[in-house]
Order: sequence, then structure tokens, then C-alpha cells
Amino acid sequence: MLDTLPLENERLVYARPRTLASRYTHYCPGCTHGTAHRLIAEVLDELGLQDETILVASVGCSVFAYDYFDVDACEAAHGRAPAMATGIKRYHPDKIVFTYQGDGDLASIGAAEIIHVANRGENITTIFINNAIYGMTGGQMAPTSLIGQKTTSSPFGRDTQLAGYPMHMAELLAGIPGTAYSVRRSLHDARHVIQAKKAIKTAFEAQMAGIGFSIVELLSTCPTNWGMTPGDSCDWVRDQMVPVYPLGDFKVADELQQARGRSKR
Amino acid sequence: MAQQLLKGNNAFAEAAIRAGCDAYFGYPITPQTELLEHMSARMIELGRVFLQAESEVAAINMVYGAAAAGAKVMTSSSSPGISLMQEGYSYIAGSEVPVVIIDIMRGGPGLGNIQPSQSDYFQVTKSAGHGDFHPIVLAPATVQEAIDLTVLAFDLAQQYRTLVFVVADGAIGQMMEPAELPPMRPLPARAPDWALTGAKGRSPNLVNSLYLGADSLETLNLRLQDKLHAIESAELRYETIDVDDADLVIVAFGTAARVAKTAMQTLADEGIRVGLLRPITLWPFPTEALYDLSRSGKSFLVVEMNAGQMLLDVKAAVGADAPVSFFGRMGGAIPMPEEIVAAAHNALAQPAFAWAGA
Amino acid sequence: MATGRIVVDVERCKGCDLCRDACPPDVLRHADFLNAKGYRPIILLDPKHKCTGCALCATVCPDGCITVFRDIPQPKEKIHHGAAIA
Amino acid sequence: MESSIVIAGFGGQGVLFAGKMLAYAGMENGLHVTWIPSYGPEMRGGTANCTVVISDRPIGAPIVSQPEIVIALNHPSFEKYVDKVRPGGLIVVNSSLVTEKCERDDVEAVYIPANLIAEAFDQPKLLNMAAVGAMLARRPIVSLETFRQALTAHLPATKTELLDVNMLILQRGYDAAVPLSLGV
Repeated sequence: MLDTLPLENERLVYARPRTLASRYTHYCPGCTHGTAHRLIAEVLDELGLQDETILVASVGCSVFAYDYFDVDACEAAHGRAPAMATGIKRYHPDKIVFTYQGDGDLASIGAAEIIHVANRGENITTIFINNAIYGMTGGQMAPTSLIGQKTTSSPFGRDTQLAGYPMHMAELLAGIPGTAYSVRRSLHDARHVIQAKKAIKTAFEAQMAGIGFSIVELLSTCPTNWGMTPGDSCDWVRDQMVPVYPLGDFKVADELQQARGRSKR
Repeated sequence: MAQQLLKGNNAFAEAAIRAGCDAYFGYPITPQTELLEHMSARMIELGRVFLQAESEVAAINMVYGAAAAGAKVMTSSSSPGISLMQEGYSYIAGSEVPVVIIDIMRGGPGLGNIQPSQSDYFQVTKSAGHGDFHPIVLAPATVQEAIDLTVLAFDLAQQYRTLVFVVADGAIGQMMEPAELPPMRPLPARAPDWALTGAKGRSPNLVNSLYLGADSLETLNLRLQDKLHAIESAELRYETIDVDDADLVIVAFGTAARVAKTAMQTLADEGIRVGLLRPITLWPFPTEALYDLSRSGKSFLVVEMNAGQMLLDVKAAVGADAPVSFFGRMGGAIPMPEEIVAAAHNALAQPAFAWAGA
Repeated sequence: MATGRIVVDVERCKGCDLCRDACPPDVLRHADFLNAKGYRPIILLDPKHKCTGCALCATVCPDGCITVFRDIPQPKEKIHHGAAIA
Repeated sequence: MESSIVIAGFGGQGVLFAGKMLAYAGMENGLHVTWIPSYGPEMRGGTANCTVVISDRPIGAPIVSQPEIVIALNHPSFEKYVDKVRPGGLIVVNSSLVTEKCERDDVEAVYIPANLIAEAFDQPKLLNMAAVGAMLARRPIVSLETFRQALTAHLPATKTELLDVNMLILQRGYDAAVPLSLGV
């Protein structure tokens, strides 16, 4: 057992969050899925929600997310996490329900489900991992792949004539009235990770306040399928993805701003 | 409670409510729409969960979620929607949560039409999603039985933590008959121990159908098979009329069985000894009962509102040496009593696998 | 004088180096051993006591394997010294 | 004893409602009943029909190829059903809209100007009651009184102010068709 207790003249500055299960993840070295998991767990700890939360895992590299959080969890069919979360939340409106979905799952096969969960203003939170590729199946083109991006199913680079354009889900969902909070953040360096965590916290606070659907899109890395080192992957997010997927707040409901204002006072 | 004149679809819905259904998700499709409409009013009145989903795919996954959360949950649809929901059935079966599905069958394939049919026999009894499992399949023939079997469906779903279908053709969904509704059951005070309710005071629960290792998935499957065998031995239901003295046994379910009963009166008047075996559970199927009848030298006439789907199960039950004839109507046509009488004459005149098509 | 330190759960570490890239005083190095998963984990190598306990390493760690401590300023000691002087 | 009645006409002529009232009346007489409509798009603006079976035994088939009684409220329904009436059966023809006569000699036909009767009460939509009244005059499978009770009990709450006029039109249809030998 690791000694993670402070010595006499020390204080603990950072420790692994309680809500993050002790199980080792299967993610590749440097994959920011792990970072996203950790941030969610930290937020659930800080908000005291561990015992109140139900996770809906999805299909993709994060299929085992249910093993990595110490919360009640289930595993949805590909793309259907928002529908399954709807069933749970409607039955347990007093619980915190969140989905964790990748870009193939959310923006492709589950496009209908995510749009309708937003449109109903379903009071759930979605953490959306955009790494511009299908990770689990081995690096195929995703709806979020960049124009010209070479993948195992777009070997000549994504051609818009053949395969359309990168999907901007945070902006798209922000345009739906039932959405209370829709933002995009990135996980490519420490400063952005800190900003991402704040957004995740706000998203869960939106759910706690009961004001509608909240989603945080996180630009994330896939070093293995991109064929880069973890460090280079972060640079690629910064240099290639951020220009295409601008970071920012696309919808922050007035009620949420008011609620946050109140909680700060 | 006194008899009321009830439409099948409304009877299914109200029976579900009285059986304790506390969450419903669905999508409109004829000829089951009155069922969804009934739920949309009553569930809201009672403070229970009702939601019209954006598609059948979403509906079944909402059902899956609510079941995982501990709800006594139901959806309803008709054939094309039932096809679309297959993804969810398999996940529900794999993660062993209780769900009731009502299928008011219509003509296919494709968009087909909205007329009554029994075209879903294969998909509900044989192929309700990928993987090795059977839902329990209940097939009412009257509005009263629609009520009784819907209540039973909730009990079986909970008892075995399994998927239960109640299938009826559009005629049963649309017809009105006098029937008696059961009293309203109280809702359970709390969710089952395995349900997702937030892990307060206990270790987290997981509802899941993913088992990557071959051994672990086979272990799950062996357990599911054990459960299915237990269901087969405990939950078989069928009705027989005059089979012992019969030369010819008609095998039919749902509306086809009702029409066969009318035909049997004519045949009896003609002095023909004819009986009826009506499966009430389509799965489990009365294989042994049919086998026993075949050993006493009877001929069989299978009547269905399809091209001969249950026919295969009857043939498998009675073996190659028993004569089995078939009469079916498709495309939403309901067989007429006179047609079944003629098919019975044919079956007796040419007992060796005489096929009388539509 | 270092004002912080980290403890790495070396069995959990995948040696991805993101923490090294994030570390301002550059006091993180690969270990000279492999962990059970075959990764060469990150360790704190801080002979010049440069770690400030800023926690940027932990902030970017995808595997949650870093625990961070920071020294507590010791006003009591200062009072003691002051008392001695007086 | 088993009676089967097909009521057919345009959507909006009260075809399904009339059938339901017959089914209620049968049920309240302690008989077995079934009511089944044609349903779906064809009901919208096109023709609609329903089949009612009333029996002293449990009912097998809820539909029949040869109904004992047909109420044909419009021309297409007359065309569709006139040859399907069981020999010895009855066809009630809405002579306001159907100008042809039934040329079969093995069925009884009664012609009732249902639209005109209903219009005389300023309730043109209640022509269904005139036709049912005529049918009950010739085939009292339920008594007029039982039917009245069913109507009283099951007329939708939004229509209760029309109960009396329903009764009047029903009676007028009955009177118009009652055999003279009964001397009513």
C-alpha cells in the first residue's frame, strides 16, 4: 500500500479522488480518457455526489468506464447511452445521471439520441470525448475526423465530397432549447485540464439545479491510433484540433449563470 | 370489479398499470397506438413515468435504463417497431433485467400494412436479438386473456428477471369485448437490491452485458440456459379442446385460434372429430403435448396468419411421420371459418403433408 | 530548499511522460526499473530540492498515480527562533 | 343464437359508435359480444366499418365473411356488402344516399332515409341512430329499451346534451321500419 499520508510538516495538495476506482485502466499510455475520468471523479468528490450518481457507459474505448468509477453503473448499447440515461433519470429524478461517450458513439450512431435528450431538456450530464477517431475498433474515420485526416478508413485523408465535414457537436447541441450548458474544452495541457475540470463541475451543477441538459465536449488524444507520442498528441490537439474545434462556451443558460452567482455569494 | 366493454389495446395498457407498471416508454405505431395513448394519460395522472421516445430504438434503450434502475417497465409496439427494438432485447436479456413488451402484430415484410397478422412469430420466439436466449412469449386470444396475461407478464418478468413478450395480432388490439380488470396493485416500496439507485451504504451495482472473456461469457450463458430450462418446465401454458377423441387436431394461437373454434362447430355438425390445441405460451412451446398427440395417430392442421412460422415448431414436435397440414393467410387477411373448414377437409382427405396455402 | 514532493504509484504509471512535459522545475525522470505492466514509471528525482508541490504533474496525469504534498510554512518555528534571539 | 352485424359507411357517419352501442347493449343483456373496426388510414375520410357479434356462447371469430345483418349507410358500403349478407339476413339501406335497391330475394331489405330523418331533428350527424332504430325494428337482437339504456350509459360526457335527440331519432328510425303486423 502506497504511503500517501502527509508527513508532519506537509499538507496534501493532490490525491487520487475517492470516486475513481482503484482498478488499473486499460487505456494506452498518455490517453486522455484517463484524465477525463479523473476530473469527473474529482468533481463528484467535491460535490459530494458519489453515492447519488449513476453512470451510463457507452461503446468505444471507454466501454469499461463502469469499472473505473466507484458508482452505480450500467453499460449501454452503441450510441444509446442518452436513451438509457433518460430511462434511469426519469425513474430516479433525484439521482445524478451522466453518460460518458466518445465521438463515434455520440456523434455518429447515437446522433439521434443525443439530440433528443438535449431537446427534451433531459436533466442529465454528458461528458463527450472528441479524439477525431474511432479508437477501440482501431482508428477508423469518425464524424469528428478533421478534413484531410488520414485514418484506417480514410487512407487518402478525409474527403468532404466523400465523407462530409467534421461535426461540431457542442455548437450543434447549444442550438437546442433544452440544453442548459454546452461547452468545449481541451485536455492537452495543464491549464486546459484545469479549465476542463471547471466546466465538468458546472455541468454537474446544472444537473443538480435541474435546469436541463448539460454537455462538456473534451478534445482528447489518441496517441496509439494517431501514431504519435503522448506529448506530440497533445501538440496535435493544440495545433490541429483546436483551430477546427474552437474552445469556448456555446450555451450557458441564464438560470445556470444565476445559480452559479448565488452559490458563489 | 364488473365487466366492461374494453378495446384490446386499452385493456393491455390498463392491465399493465394495475399490475404495477411504473414506467412506460414508447413510440406511436398502428395498430397499437391506443395503448401508448392510454399510457400517456393514465401514467401521468398516477404520477408514474411516461415518455414518448424519438424512435423505437430510443424507446427500448430507455426501457433498458429504467429496468436497470429498478422500474417495472414496459413498452409496446407493432411489427416494424418490434424489429427496430431488437438491439435492446438482447442487452436486456444479457444483463438480466425484467422488461415487458407488448407487440400488436401487423402485416409484413417491410412497411407491409396495418392489418392483423401473426408475422412476428419467428422474431419473438426465435430471434429476438443476437445471442442465445428466448423471451417468454404469451399469446392471448381474447381481451380478457390480454389482461390476464399482461399481469402474468409482469410477474414472470420480475420472477425470472427476464424479457417477456405479450403478442397479439391487430385484431385483438383493435377489438372490444367484455372483460374484467384486476384491482390496482400497490407499487413496491423500494427498488430491488441489484438496481441502480446510487451506491449509498453499499458497494456499487453494475448492470452490464459485456463479458470479454470466452469463459466468463459462457458462464453467463450457461446460467441463462439453466434459467430458460426452469422457465420451460414451469411456465408452459396451452389450451386443449376435444383433442382426445379427435382425428384432426388444429393448432392455432391468437385470433387464428378463435376463428378455428368457430370452424370446429361446423366440423362437429358434420360429424368430423376435430380438436384444438392452442398454445398460450409460444415460448415455451407445447412440444411434448403435441408429440404425445402425434403418438396416438392424429393428424394436424396448423392455422396461422402468416406463411407457416409456428408450423415449423409443430413439425419439429410431432416428428417426420405425423401428417401436418397448414392453412395460412398473410398480408393482414384473417382466415375465415369456412376456409378453415375446407382446410380441415383437405387435411383429412390428403393426410400426408397436404399443403393448403393462402 | 524544496517546498514540495510527489509520490508516484509506480505500478499504476504508464510512463507516458505528460507529467514530465508539465513539470516546471523538470524534476521527473524515468525509473531504472520496469513495473509489473512493463512500463518504466516516472519517479521524482530532485537532488537540488526544486519541487514546489505545484501539482501540475498530477493535473495532467491520465492515470491518477501522483500524490502531491507541499510543505507547510512553519510560523511556530520562526517564533521559536525569534524567542531565541530575544 | 349468434348474430353478426356489419355497420358500414363514411367516416363521420357514426359507424363505429353505433356498433359500440349495440355491443354495450348486448353485454348488458348478459350476452357475449365482440366489436371490431376496420382501422387506420382508411377510416380518415374514406369508408369505415365495424363488425359486431352478439352471441349466447363464447365468440370465436370476431369477423364474419357473411354477416347476418348489414347496415349500409352509403353507396360504396352498399356495393361492398349487398352480396355478402347471409341468406335469410337483413340489409338496412340508407336510402338518402343509396338509390339502388337490393335485388336479392333471399335477404330482407329495409330502406330508411336516415339522413333526412336526422336532418329533420337538426342533427344530420345522428343518421346512425335512425339506421340502428330501423335495424332493431326488424331484428330485435337486443330490445329497443336495452339499446336506449346503453346509449344513456355510454354516450360520451361531451355529448350528453344530445341524448334526447339521439333517442328521438332512434325511435323515428324504429317506427319507420317496424313491421305493420306488430301494430305499433
